[in-house]
Amino acid sequence: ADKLKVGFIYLGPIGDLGWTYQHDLGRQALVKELGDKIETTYLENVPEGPDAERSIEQLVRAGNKLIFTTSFGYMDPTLKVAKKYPNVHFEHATGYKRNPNMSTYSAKWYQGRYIQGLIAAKMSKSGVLGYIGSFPIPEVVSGINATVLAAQTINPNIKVKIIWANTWFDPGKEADAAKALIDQGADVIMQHTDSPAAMQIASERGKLAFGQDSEMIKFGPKSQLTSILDTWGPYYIERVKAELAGTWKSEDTWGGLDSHMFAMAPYTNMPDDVKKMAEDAQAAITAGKLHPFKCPIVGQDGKPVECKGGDHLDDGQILGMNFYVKGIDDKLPGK
Amino acid sequence: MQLVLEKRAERSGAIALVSPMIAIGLTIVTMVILFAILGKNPLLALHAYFIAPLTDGYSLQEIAVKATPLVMIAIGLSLCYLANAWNIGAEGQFLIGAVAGSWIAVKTQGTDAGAWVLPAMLVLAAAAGALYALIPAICKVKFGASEILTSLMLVYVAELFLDYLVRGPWRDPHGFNFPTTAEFDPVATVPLLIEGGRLHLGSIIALLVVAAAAILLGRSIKGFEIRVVGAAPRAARFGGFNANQLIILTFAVSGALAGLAGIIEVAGPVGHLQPGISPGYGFTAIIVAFLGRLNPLGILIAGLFLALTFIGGEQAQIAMKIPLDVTKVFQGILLFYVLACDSLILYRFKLVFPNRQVAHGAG
Amino acid sequence: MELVEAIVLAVLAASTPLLIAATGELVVERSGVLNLGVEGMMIVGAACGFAGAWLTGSILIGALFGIVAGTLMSLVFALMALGLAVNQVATGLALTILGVGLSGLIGAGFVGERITPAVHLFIPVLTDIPLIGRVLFGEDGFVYVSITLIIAVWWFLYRTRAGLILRACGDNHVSAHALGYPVLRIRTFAVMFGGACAGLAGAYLPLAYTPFFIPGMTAGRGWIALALVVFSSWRPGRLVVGAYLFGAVTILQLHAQGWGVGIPSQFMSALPYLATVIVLVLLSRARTGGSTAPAALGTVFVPDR
Amino acid sequence: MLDPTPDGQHSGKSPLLRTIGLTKRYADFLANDCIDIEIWPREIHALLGENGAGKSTLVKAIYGLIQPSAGEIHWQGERIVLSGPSEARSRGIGMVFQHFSLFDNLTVAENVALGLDGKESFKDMSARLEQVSKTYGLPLDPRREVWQLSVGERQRIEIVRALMQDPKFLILDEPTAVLTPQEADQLFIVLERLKAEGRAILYISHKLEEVKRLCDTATILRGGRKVATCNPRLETAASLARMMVGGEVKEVKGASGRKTTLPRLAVNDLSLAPAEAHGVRLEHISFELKGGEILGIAGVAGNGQDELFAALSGERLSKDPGTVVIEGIAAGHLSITQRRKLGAAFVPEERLGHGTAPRMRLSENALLTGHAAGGMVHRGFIDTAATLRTVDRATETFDVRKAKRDPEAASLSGGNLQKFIVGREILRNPAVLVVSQPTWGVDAGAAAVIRQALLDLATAGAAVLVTSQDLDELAEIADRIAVMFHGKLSAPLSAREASREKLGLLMGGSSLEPKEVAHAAGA
Ligand SMILES: Nc1ncnc2c1ncn2[C@@H]1O[C@H](COP(=O)(O)OP(=O)(O)OP(=O)(O)O)[C@@H](O)[C@H]1O
Ligand SMILES: Nc1ncnc2c1ncn2[C@@H]1O[C@H](COP(=O)(O)OP(=O)(O)OP(=O)(O)O)[C@@H](O)[C@H]1O
Ligand SMILES: [Mg+2]
Ligand SMILES: [Mg+2]
Repeated sequence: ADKLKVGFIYLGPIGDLGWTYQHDLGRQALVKELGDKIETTYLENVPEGPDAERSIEQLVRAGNKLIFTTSFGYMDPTLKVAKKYPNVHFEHATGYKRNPNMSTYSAKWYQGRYIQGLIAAKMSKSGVLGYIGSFPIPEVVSGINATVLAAQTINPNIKVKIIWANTWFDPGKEADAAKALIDQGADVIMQHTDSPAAMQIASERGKLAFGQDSEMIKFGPKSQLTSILDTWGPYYIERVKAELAGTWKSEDTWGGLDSHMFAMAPYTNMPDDVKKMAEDAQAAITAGKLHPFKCPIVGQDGKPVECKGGDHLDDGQILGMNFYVKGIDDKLPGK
Repeated sequence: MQLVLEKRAERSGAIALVSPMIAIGLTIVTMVILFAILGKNPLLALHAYFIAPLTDGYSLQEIAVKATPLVMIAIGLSLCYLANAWNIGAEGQFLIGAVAGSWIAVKTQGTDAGAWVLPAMLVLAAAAGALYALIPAICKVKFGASEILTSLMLVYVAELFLDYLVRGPWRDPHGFNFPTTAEFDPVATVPLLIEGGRLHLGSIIALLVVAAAAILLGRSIKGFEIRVVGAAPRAARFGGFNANQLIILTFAVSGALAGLAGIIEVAGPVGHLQPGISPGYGFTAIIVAFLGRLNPLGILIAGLFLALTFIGGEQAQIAMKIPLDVTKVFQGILLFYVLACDSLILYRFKLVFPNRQVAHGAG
Repeated sequence: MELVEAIVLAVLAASTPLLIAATGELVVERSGVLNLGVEGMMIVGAACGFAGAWLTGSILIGALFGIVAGTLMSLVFALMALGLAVNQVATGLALTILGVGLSGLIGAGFVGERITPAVHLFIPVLTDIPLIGRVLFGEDGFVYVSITLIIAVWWFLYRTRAGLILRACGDNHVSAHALGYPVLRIRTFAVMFGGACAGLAGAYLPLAYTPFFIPGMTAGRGWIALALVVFSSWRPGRLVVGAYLFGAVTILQLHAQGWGVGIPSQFMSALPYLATVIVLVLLSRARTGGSTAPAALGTVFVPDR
Repeated sequence: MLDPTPDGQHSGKSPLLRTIGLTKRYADFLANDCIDIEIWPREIHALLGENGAGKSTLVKAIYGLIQPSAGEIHWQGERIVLSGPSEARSRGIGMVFQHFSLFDNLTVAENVALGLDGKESFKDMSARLEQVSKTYGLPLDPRREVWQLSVGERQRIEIVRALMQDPKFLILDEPTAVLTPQEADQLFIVLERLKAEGRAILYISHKLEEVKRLCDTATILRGGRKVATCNPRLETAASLARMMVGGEVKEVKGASGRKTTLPRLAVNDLSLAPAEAHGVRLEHISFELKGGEILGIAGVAGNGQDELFAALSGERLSKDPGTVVIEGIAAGHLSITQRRKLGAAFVPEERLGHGTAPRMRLSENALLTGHAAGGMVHRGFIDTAATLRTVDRATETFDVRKAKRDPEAASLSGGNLQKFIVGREILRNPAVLVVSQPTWGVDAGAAAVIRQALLDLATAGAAVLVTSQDLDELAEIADRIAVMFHGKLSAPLSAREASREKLGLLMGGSSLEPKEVAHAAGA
C-alpha cells in the first residue's frame, strides 16, 4: 500500500536551535520509528500571516493525510483548511480551536518552570532572578508566575527582574538583555526566547541559567541548571500510529510531565541536595501530587485569585493567564 | 581586457523588449547550476518552480492572491521611484493601514453595523497608510532627512505598534489572551470571488490600480510630471513642476496603496489582525517594482511572476526538499540580471584590450 | 559604579558591529558610491565567519572568512553599480536580498554548532583597575580593531594623498577623471573596503557576540549602520559618537525595563529607531547652507574613453 | 631642459609634438578624422573650429585622457602611447580644461595637489604654489575652498596647477571664455612669458581677434578634419571664419525702426539671497524692457546671471510680488507656469537637463513648457497629437535636423537642439522672452538662425532679454546692454556707446566715470 503522507508546517528555519528545531527532531524521531510506513514533508519558515493557509493547503494537495501545524498563529488557517478538507486530519500546536478533523496539542511547560523556580531560589545568592520574556502571552506569563510561586516557597523575598525582548529570536538582543539582567544583580537567568544567547552570556559571566526548548548545555557547560526540552517525538509517533490504525480522533492534548510532552534536561551544576529537591518536585508533579498553581494564589493587586479548579487554578485560567502574582514588582504589559 | 560602457545616442527600444527575456534566461542558467550544486535534478526543480504551478486552477488562484498585495504596493512604489523619491518603508505603511482599517472592524465587532463597514475600513486604511508615509516625506522636504532611512526605521516602529495593539488593547477577549483580535465580522471581510477558493475582491482592486497607474503615467500630465521630476529634476523645475510637492504626493499615494493592501490582506485572506500579517510584502514589492521596470503593466507581470516563484518555491520544497533560501537567492539573482540587462538599453558593452587598440562591440 | 562599567562594556560590545560596518560604508560614500547592501554583506559575513571559525577552530581565520565573504559580495555590487552603471539603490537592495538567501544556504550546515568566542584582553594589573580597567584593557579584539579602523580611516582621508584622491572622486568624478584618476577603480576599492568591513562586522556577531550562527542574526544592524553614516554627516569623529549613542539607547532601554519603568516594552523597543529618525531630522535641519554629503554620492559615472 | 632655439626658428629640428593621422571614433561618429598637427617649441599654436569641430577631442587625446582609435602621437621625435593624463604630465604636457576640473569642496592647495603627481610633500607643494603664483602674477589663497571663489580665480587655479608641473607644452582649451577682457589681457602676458621661456602652447579659442594678436600658427578644424594651417597674423577674422565654416557666414539683419511700446517686463529693486551655498546674491536689480526691444546682459559667467534667470522665470520666487512685473502684472510671487500664462517664455543656458529632459522625446519636451499655455492638455490628459504638431512646426520653421520625427532630446546635436528649444518658445508667440546664452556651443549657421529669430520676435513687438558672454553677439542684436557683476546690474548702455572697453571695465567690477553713467542713463 501507499505510505501515509505526514506533513509539517514550521514557523522558523529548521536550524533555529529552538522551537522549530525541536519539532523537526520530533519529526525525525517519527521517521525513525515508522519510516517504513510513512513519508514526511515539511515547509519551513512559513510566516503566520496570509501565506500559512496556502502552505497548509499545498501540503493537503500534495497528498498529506495528517498535518501538524506547529505554531499558535496557524490556528485560524488550519481551521479554515480543515473545514475545506474533512478527510484530512490536522494537528495544531498550542491553540484552542478544534474541529472534528482538527486536534490541538500543547504542553504544560509551567510545570517545568515551577521546578526551575525552586532551583533558582536555592541557587541564587543575590536573591534576584533575571527573566527574559519574548512576548507577554499567557504561556510566558504563566511561566513567570509558576517560577515566582515556586521561588517564594524557598525565599519569600525573592525578586524577579523581567525584560521583554519583543522577539522570539534575535540572539544579539537576547544577549544584551541577559547582560543587562546580570549587571542589575541577577545571578540566575531564565529565558522564554529561543536562542542560546542568554545561556552563552551567563556562561561567560560565570552565572547560572536555564535553557529553553532544547538542550543548551553546549552553550553553558558550567551554567545550565536544567532546560525544558520540547519532546514532540512520542506524541507525533502516537498520533501517526492512531492514524495508521484508523483510530485518529479529534482531541485536545495538553500534556505535562506525566505524558512526556516535555522533559527536563539533566539537573547539572547544582549541589546534590538541590538536585534531589528538583527531582522530588518533578516526581510529585508527574504523579499529580503537586500543582504549581495551588490555591490560594494572591494576585499582584493583593486580591486572591478565584480558584476555579478546586484546590488549584483550572486549565482555562492557566491557558489565558494575564496577571502577575504577588511579589512581582513590575507591570504586566498591556494591563 | 576591460569592460567599458559606451552611451547610446538613444535608448534602444528593441533591447528594452528583449532584455527581460535575456535576464530570465540567465537566471535560469544560474539556477540550473545552483540546483546541480545542491544535488537536485535541475529539470525537475525548474518544472516545480515554473511549470507545475501553472497547470492547475488552484495554484493559479493562489498566484493571484499572492500577487495582489505585491502589485498594489509596487505600483505605489514605482510612482515614488520614478519621481526619485525612495520609499523603502512600504512594509510599515502596509502595517499601519492594516491597523487603521482593523480599528473599525474591531470597534464594530458584534454590533449590527451594516455594509458601510468594509468601505470605511478601506478608506481609513488608505488614509492611514498615506499619513504614515508622509512622515518620511515631510522630514525629507522640510529638513532634508534621508527618506530611505527614515522610512525604513518607521517599519520597525509600525511592527512594534501593531504588536502592542494586538497584545494589549485589541486582544480578542475570548482568545485566551493570545495576540490577535477576534475574527472579523462578515461585513468587515473582503468578499471572495470564487466560492471555496481564496481569490478575493482585492485582486480586482489591484487590477484597477494597475489600469489607473497605466493611464496616469501614460496619458496624464501628472504622470508626465512624475516622470520628468525623476528623470531630469532641473528640467522639471523649469517646466513648472515642484519636486517637493511631488515627493509628498508620491509618498502619500504609495502609502495609501500599501495601506489599502494591508487592510485587504487582513480583512481578506487573514480575517483578523495579528502580528506577522506581512511576510515582507513591503520589501518584496520593491523587487517587483524594479522587475517590472517601474511600468504598471510590467509590475503586473513581475508581481505574478514573483508570486509564481513563491508558489513554485513551496512546491519545490514539498516535492524536492529544496530549501526556502534558494528561492531568495533566486529572487536576488533575477533582480541583478534584470538590472544588468537594462543597462544595455542605455549603453553598449565593449571589451577593450589596453595597448592594443582592438575593440569589438556587443549588444 | 560597577553597573556603570558594566553598561559601558555592554554598550561598547553592542556598538562595535555598527561602528565597523559604518566605517566601511563611510569610505564607500566618501568615494561617491551609495551601497545599500550592508545588511546583505553583513549576514553573509556572519555565516562565512562562523563557518571559517568552526572549520578551523580559529577566530582569526573566521574573521578573515567574514572579510573575504563581505568583499566578494561587494564585488558583485561593484560589477553592477560601477561596471554596468546600474542604479545604486536598486543594486544595494538586490544585494541584501541575495545576501539573506545565501547566508541561509551557507549557514544551514553550521546551525547548532558552537565555538569558543573571541577572548577578551587581559593585562594583569591594568585590566583590574576599577571602573576603567575592563573598558580600556579588557575588550575583545574586535573592539580594538573597530577603534583602530576608524582612526586609520580618519588619518587616511585627511592626512594622505590617497585619501585626498578618494575624497576628490566623491566630490566630482568628472574632474577626477579629467585629471587622470581611475575613478571607477578607486571606487571599486572603496566598495571592497566597505564590503570587507561589513563582512567583519557581520562576523563579529557569531564570533564574539553570541558564538553560534543562526539565520537572520544580523537583525537589521546593517540598516542602522547606513543611518549612522548619514547621522555622522560623513565625518569619522561623529560616526564614533553616533555608533556609541545608538548602542547606548539599545542597552539602556533594556536596563530601564529591568528597573521596571512601566512603559510598554514595545515602545521601549521602538526607541532606538525613533531616536534614529529624530536625530536624522535634527542633524539634517542643523545643516543649513549646503550639504556635507559627498557631492557625487549615488550618481552614475560612465567615463569617456 | 627647455629648447633653447630662438623665437620662430625651428627648421632642421623635430617638432615638440606631432600627431599623424590621429582619429577618434565615437560609435559611428568620427570626432577626429586623420588629423596631422605639429607643435614646435616657442610657438603659440591656435586650434580653431566651430563648435563640435573636434578641438577638445583632439587635445584630450594628446593629453592621454581618451585613447585615439587610430593614428600616432610623437613627442620629441619619439612615438608614444599615453596610458593617461599622469603620464602626459610626467612627460611635460600640461592642460587647462574647457570645463574646469576642480573640486568645489576641497581647498585650493588640495586642488593643485591633485593635479600634481605627489612626489613632494604637501608642505613643499604649498610653498611652491605661493611662489609660482607670485612669479606669474596669478594670486591665490591656498587655504580657501573652491566653491568660495569667483570664476576668474578658478581659472587661475587651473593655470597655476598646470604651471606647477613646469610643462614643456601647455594646452589651454578656451581659457578666455569666462574671463573679462582685462583678465584675458593678464593671461596673455603670462602666455607670452611662457613662450619666452621656451615652452610651446596650444591655444583653443573662438575669439579670432585675440588669436590674431597672440598666436604664431593656427590649425583649423572643420567637421573633425583639419582643413588648413596658416599664420593667423596674415589672415583677417573674416577669412579665418570662412575657413572654419566653409562658406560665408550669414549676416543677421535687424529690421530697422522697431516701435517701442509699453514696458512688457519690469524688474524693480530685486534682491535675492543665494539658493545654495555656492550661489551669488542678487542685489537691487532694476530695469525696464519695452515691447520691440532687445536688452542684452553681458558679464562673466558666475556673476549672478543664473540667479537672475531663475528669479525672472519663477524657478525661484521672491517674497515681494512687485519685484518682477510681466505685462503690467506683479509676478514676483508667481510660479513659472503662471508667468508663462502671462505670456512670458524662457530659454535657459543649459540645453540638456535644464531646457530639456535629455532622455525624453522632443514631443515630451514640447509638453515640458507647452503645458502651461493650453492646447496640449485637456482635463489633465495629454493631447499627444498636439505635442507632435509643435515638434513638426519647430522643425520646419527653424530647420531642426534630426534622424526621425520624434527622437530623444539627447540624440540631437547641440545646435539643432538649441533651435528646437528656441523654436518651441517662439512658436508660442510670447510677449516676453528671456534667453540665456542663446548660441553657446552652437555653430555659426545655427547661431545666425537663432539670432535672426530673436530679432524677428522683437520686431513683432515682444520684449526680449538676452544674457550672453559673447559681446559680439550682444553688439549684433541688442538695443541696450547692461553688465552683471557680483550680483549687481549696471545701468544699461545703448548699443552704440557700449564699447568693448567700457563693457570690459564693467565686467571686471570697476564702475564707469560718473558722468559717463549719467550720460548712458540719459540715452
Ligand atoms: N595644512 C594642511 N591643509 C590642508 N590639508 C592638509 C594640510 N596638511 C595636510 N593636509 C592633507 O593631507 C594630505 C597629505 O599631506 P602630506 O603632507 O602627508 O602629503 P604627502 O606626504 O605627499 O602624502 P604621501 O605620504 O601620501 O605621499 C594633503 O593632500 C591634504 O589633504
Ligand atoms: N563621448 C562622446 N561620445 C560621442 N560623441 C562625442 C563624445 N565626445 C564628443 N563627441 C562629439 O564629438 C564632436 C567633437 O566634440 P568636441 O568637444 O571635440 O568639439 P569642440 O571642437 O571642442 O567644440 P566646442 O567649441 O563646443 O568646445 C561633437 O560633435 C561631440 O558631440
Ligand atoms: Mg571643446
Ligand atoms: Mg566651446
